[in-house]
Amino acid sequence: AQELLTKISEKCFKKCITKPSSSLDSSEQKCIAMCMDRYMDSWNLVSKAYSSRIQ
Amino acid sequence: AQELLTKISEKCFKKCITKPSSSLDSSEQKCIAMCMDRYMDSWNLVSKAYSSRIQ
Amino acid sequence: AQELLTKISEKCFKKCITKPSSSLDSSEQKCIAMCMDRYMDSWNLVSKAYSSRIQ
Amino acid sequence: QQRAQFQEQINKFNDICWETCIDKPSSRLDSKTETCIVNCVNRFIDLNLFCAQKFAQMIQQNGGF
Amino acid sequence: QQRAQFQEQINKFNDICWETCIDKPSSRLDSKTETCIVNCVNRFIDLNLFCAQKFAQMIQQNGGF
Amino acid sequence: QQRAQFQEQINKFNDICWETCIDKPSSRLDSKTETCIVNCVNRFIDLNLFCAQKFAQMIQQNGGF
Repeated sequence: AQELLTKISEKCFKKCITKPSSSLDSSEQKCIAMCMDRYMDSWNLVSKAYSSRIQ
Repeated sequence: AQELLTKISEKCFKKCITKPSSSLDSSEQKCIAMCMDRYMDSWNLVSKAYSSRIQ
Repeated sequence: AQELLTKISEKCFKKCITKPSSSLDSSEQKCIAMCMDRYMDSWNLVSKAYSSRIQ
Repeated sequence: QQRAQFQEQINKFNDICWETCIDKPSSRLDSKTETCIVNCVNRFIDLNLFCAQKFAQMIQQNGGF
Repeated sequence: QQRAQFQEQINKFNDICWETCIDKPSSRLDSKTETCIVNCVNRFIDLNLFCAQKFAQMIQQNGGF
Repeated sequence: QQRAQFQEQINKFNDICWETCIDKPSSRLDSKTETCIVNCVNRFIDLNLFCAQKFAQMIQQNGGF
């Protein structure tokens, strides 16, 4: 789970923070929250697809 | 060799599968086969160049 | 320190050598030297910012 | 331990398919993106199998690579 | 050992902030680039804390992920 | 073991030179691409030596970095 959290941080930083400013503004925070939710959605989808394929 | 195979898979996926569809079509398969051959050609060339340099 | 040196080499190769030729020309050497200095400047700055944040 | 290995595999696949299928994160995964992710996983497995087979042949034919 | 861990962390942060803030290396870091790097470090720490919190909530709510 | 280390090194060099020299895989490596790969390996070694030397100087002059 630690590794997953590290991945999320790196991926969502790249997607959401293109010009780092003096604080996380509200649109960046919204982007990070969405990015994290989508990353988990994707993770669960990949997990399901992979499981059904290797069975 | 396992690591090399992992590298090949990642590199050739990026080069050959830009829009994953419901199966590997023939042009994708052709691209993967070529990509793998070229990756091995490159590997052998790098190996030779590196060997002759460090001797 | 070895890891840092490896990072510098990879980053500065990407920034400075786009078309590898038969030798490092003077503009490439200049670029590499600057790149390395800036990478170290950045490293020291990151180190300071991180230290003051986690204290 | 097997669970850790499974998660590592999923992390790797998700990394690749995220880069392949997601441009900007939005309020939900639409069906087009979902299809892309599922296809991505399956084509990446196909490609892995294809390459592993071809690689084994290469090694046999050349007695190494 | 703790020192090694610290350096590894700095390497990772510097990797990300270098990619974010530096386009072409020049004869010195100008103040704009310095500000970018310092902000980058701090926003990346903010984001890490934000994600870790949200992640912990997710796991609690769903009993896993 | 030494063989494994050699292969790891080649994997890394090939990774970098593949990205530097190959755009789309074609039916064979043309001579231009071959030259690019050989030059890439040699310039990457040059750059490594150059940086290692400069790095050692830095550490000596500053008593650290």
